[in-house]
Amino acid sequence: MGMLIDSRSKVLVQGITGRLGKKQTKLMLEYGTDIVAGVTPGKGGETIHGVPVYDTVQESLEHHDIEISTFYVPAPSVEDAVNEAIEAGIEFGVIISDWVPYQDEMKIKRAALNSEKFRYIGPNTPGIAIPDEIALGMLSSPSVMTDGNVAIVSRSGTLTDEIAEELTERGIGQSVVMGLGGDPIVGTRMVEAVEMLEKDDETEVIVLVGEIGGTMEEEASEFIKENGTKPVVSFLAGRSAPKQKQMGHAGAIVRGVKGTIKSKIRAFEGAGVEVAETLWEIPDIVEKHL
Amino acid sequence: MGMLIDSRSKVLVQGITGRLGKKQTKLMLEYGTDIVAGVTPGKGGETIHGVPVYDTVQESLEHHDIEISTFYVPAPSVEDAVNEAIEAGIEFGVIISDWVPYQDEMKIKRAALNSEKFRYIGPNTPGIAIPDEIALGMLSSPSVMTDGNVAIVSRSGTLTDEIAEELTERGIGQSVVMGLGGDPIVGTRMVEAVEMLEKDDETEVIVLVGEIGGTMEEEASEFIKENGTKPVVSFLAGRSAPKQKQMGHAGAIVRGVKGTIKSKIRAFEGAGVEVAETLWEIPDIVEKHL
Amino acid sequence: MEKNIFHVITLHKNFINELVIQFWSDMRLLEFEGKDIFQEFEINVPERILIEQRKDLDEAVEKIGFPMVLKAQVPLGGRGKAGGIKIVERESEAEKAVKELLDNEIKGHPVNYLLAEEKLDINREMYCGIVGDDKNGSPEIIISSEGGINIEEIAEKSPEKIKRKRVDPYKGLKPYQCRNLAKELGLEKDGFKAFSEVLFKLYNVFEGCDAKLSEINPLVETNDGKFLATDSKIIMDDHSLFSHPKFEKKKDRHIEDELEREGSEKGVNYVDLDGNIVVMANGAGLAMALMDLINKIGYSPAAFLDTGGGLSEKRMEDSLNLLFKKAHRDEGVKAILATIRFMISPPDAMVKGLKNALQKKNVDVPLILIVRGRKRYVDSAKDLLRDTDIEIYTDIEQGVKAIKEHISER
Amino acid sequence: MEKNIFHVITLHKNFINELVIQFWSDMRLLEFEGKDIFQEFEINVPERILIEQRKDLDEAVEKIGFPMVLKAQVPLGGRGKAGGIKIVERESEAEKAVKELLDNEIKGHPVNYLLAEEKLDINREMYCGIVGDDKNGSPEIIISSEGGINIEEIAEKSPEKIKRKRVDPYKGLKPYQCRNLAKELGLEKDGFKAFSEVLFKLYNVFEGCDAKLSEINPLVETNDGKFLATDSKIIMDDHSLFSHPKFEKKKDRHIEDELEREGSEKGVNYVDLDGNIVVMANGAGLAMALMDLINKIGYSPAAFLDTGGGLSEKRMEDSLNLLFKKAHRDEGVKAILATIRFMISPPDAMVKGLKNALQKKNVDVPLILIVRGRKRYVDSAKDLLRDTDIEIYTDIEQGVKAIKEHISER
Repeated sequence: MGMLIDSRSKVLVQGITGRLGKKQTKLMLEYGTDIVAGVTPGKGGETIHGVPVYDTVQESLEHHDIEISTFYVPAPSVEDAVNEAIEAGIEFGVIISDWVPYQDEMKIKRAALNSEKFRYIGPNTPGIAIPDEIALGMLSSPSVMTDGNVAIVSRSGTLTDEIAEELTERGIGQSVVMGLGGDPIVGTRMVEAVEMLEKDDETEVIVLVGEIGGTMEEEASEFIKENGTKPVVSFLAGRSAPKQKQMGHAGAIVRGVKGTIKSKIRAFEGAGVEVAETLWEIPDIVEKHL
Repeated sequence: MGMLIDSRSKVLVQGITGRLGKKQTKLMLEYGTDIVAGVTPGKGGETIHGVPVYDTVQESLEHHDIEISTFYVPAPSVEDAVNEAIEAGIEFGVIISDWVPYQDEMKIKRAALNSEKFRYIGPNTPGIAIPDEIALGMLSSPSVMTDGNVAIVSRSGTLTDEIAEELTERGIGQSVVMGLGGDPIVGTRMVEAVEMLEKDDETEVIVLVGEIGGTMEEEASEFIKENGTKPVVSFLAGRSAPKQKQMGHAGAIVRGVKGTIKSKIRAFEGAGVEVAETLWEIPDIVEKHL
Repeated sequence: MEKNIFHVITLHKNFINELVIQFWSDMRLLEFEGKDIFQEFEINVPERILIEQRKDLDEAVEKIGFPMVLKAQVPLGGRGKAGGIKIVERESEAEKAVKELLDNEIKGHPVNYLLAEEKLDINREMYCGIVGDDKNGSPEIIISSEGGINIEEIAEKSPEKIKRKRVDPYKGLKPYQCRNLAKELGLEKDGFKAFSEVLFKLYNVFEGCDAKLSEINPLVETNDGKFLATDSKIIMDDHSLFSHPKFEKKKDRHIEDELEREGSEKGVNYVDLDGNIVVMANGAGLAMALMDLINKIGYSPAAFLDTGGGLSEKRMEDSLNLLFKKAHRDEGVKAILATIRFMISPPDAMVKGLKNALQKKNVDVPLILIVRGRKRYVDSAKDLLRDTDIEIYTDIEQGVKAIKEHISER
Repeated sequence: MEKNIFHVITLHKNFINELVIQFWSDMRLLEFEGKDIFQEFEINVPERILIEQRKDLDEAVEKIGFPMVLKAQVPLGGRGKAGGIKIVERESEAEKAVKELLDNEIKGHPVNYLLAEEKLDINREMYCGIVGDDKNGSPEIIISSEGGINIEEIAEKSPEKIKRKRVDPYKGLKPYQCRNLAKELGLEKDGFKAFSEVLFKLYNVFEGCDAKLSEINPLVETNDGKFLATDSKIIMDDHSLFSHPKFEKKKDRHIEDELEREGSEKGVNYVDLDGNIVVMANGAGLAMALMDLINKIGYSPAAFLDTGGGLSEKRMEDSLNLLFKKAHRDEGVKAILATIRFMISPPDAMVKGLKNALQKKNVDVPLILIVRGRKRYVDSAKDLLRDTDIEIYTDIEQGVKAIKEHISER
């Protein structure tokens, strides 16, 4: 996943002095992630687990070379914090914060597209990690990940982590584990992740983890069908979700031509993507392609 | 004034069905101005003095080649109408409407600067005219103008007109008569007008008409001092205006280093610009330079 | 009269539009609430009276007279076909209709409110809606010179009748852009002006409500040239309800099941179902995957509970209490399957909450716990739970399959 | 405590900033009105009570106690030096001060209100203001880590203490931009945060009031770390008062002269002066030029009246009536000089208005009329006025010089 992050990436934590920011900074540092600075307005001058804190992103960049920022700021401030990062020149953002207002997510997406340089995953993503190199976010999987050639791209939080563990338990290493974020508007859509992974030399097999609602799986299938060269395995959560019942803030009940589990399975299968029926089938299918 | 307008210019009237728009369209047509279309939302399909009316600027441009628009729309709608014209591709605007909110004037100016193509005079301008060629706006001077080589650039409405008439009465023709607009934020500042006139082959002498308040005269003086090649004559209204009394919505009472009549006279004289003390002195001084 | 929103997406390069209808989990305002907002934003709406009980009809008769339209207020489409709209010509008919509508459900939804409205002389029906374009990070304006109940069909069969425009959310929608759009629909004269003004105001509704969607379908032009929104659809965004406290309180009003309501109050996502195995996890995707597994092994989920992230002592306790109540209420429940993944928080809080709940457990249904995630947390959790008698697995397959044994034992 | 706004412009290429102080003709809100707006926008302001008469002091004593600051509410700067601010330590002192302040004028302005405020323990004074940059079409943010009475001096002598940023009015000012600006001032910790928040809110005031200027000087940091606006300056825009009806009504409250007030009510710009010739024209620039001519020939203007454009029958009549009243009230008035330029409207309405006014004319002061502009309108005006006995000129020089003869005749 050299295009977005690698072990040399220098990382900023926006919202580093908050409860979650503080806790995860510690875990990320333990994994070896090179967190060089944090930002919390009004807390400039403090240090968190040895990391210097600044008042503004711009100030942190005057003292450090930084390419990546992770966001742990409170939901109503995320849009502002991301714009701050974009203007200061940050290139990649991992927006962990959840509960971000929809129209703010729309603006973040637009600001990123307008900038033509800034890319991001999330909001409401568990993060992204490359075994033995770098972990950004709240995935526990770094603790169980091993280096390898299977990429996991997932719409779900805990499920991302779970599937990484399932693979590791079966001795299958990962090239990258990546949560796209559970909200309707995310920075990197499934199809964009697949496009990147197609170009990533470390990745041999791609695992796509989807769920009911939205159209990201259908979109990704279109691309795979026309341009895919690497084997793709998929898993879909929510096969048994009853219609008209809501399965959580990440999920959506969808009726119509697309968005249903059926339409997603049809799309994946039409693109030659094998769909695992259960969690524990995933490693079986992946293994066939290695 | 070939840079902005000439006899071949095709003109649009936004707000053509209003009382003022209708009346002035008639006078402009009488003068020979090539008004090819008008716009008033909801009045598309009508004709005003033979001019076809459209609902939108875009629609008018689908039927005609138009470079210039004159604005007679109500004050609260001016900002929107100008943006409509800019987006549709109009190149020069004459904003006759007065009483435009200050922050809207700010936005109009910014929209024009952002567009990098659209230029304008006004708001609250009496208009611009070239003798025997074209008249845009509410100047009566076309009726008394004669072709010649003296340009009049003025911050005042009736005074613009008055000075054109004074010159004509003395047998001095004009290359252009131009009101900048009486509001604090105008599209073309005095210095920009002077820069254009420096390049205008028709213009031999420039008459600048200023008044108390603002800094446009000082700004123009700086340019003339450093780059001026043509003789400039000036007149300033408000020499006897008492401090702290307001002389009308165009005027402003100014205290401090700049903005007073004294500072303006000093600036003009420092730039070699002769300042007429009375209206009837203007033709005398102009004559010396012809 | 009501119809689902449509969200047109372009997947194929040959520009075949496919229709996707999405119901996000956010609150959809009832028609009358949306119309009150429309009125605030100066969009014309018909004369109307809200009817909660029989006696409110008198005011409606006085203010509106006959013919009168009575519309069941339910947060879903297709109510017309389901009998939720009645046109009445006289008082006796109105009384009967009010009684019937308030007594019955529409597609499973109880009807607590009716909206009584004047019947309009309709010249034509149009459509306008603002919806987020998730891929482009923009509000998208969608308008049509034809609207009403057939809007989806129009979108499918005559896509040329539908005009769309994306707007930079930082710049907003300007009145002149509304006029350019109205022109694209071929509107003229007063209709042109009225439509473009309504569209501008509808965008203000979208922005002002921090909505996910604001829609007028149909936007009616009456025979005397008036433009009125005869229906409203506004979908609020849960994440921004904090700035709309008036609606925040109403969020849970459609929850009928008392356990579901309790879940909502406690901040966990509980969905009541009809099967025999209760499923819980700290994450919606994981919980859904577990449900699928339950189905796969031949059982069916009796409830779905997603605790959400950052599992605190209280949340864990509340969640289990809820599941025990479910097991108590519903004899069909044979087992509870809970999976907790430890990602960033140590297990202490979760274990405390679990033990608190176990002390009050009053149902004889086995609790099977699967713990996964960060190794040192998983080990610590097992250690801390050694003194309880619940079954703990660290492998999902084993945990799920254990259910079979439990059930066959009983 | 009060200081003029400053508007720094860069004219020289060597970046010497020059200070220009502009008083536009728009309404400047009084300090207490501005503070009420600040409070609406959640900018902290000191505890305060408005005092209109002696008895209001009791409430102030109860709510604020001593020491108490009493500030005369006048719409101009420099009131501190002019004795408009008093700090009182006890009730007897306060009573005396209230009486004195309300009885006296500040620089010619009557004092109708006092603001009683708590006295703060001031650690430091800062400055922040938002003002339009006329050349760039942008609001400009101007902030300084030092503020208060010496802000102009600071701007002149230590321009490095002042930071400025232009903002695209279509994009507005974002909180992070406020933080970046606060950082430029070298602020830290809570002060950094508080200052940047105040700046953001002040921008909202600027936008929300459609103001020409919003300013806090000084923005005070107290010894216990609170940030408060101890003064307010908001200059409203006459052209957008229609969207702020609350202030529209107050627009004329500072007009003392009854003829000036009547002018304002009738929609003409009348300024009362002390000379002997009343001047009127349909345009401010022309009217000012006429005043200058009057001065030039050795007289002085007794009043200035600009009728504005689009001269209607009523406006003409009202204008002349006003001038006749002036001549009636003020014996020093020797003549009335009116110049009308006909640009786009035929003279009919103006002539009617003039004749109406002449019928009621009750002063023996000559009216000299100069008509100019579009030839056919000028001819028609002369024709229509043939039956009156007023003197009509079509040349300004002749018209002005005619005054001399009139006066020497008398």
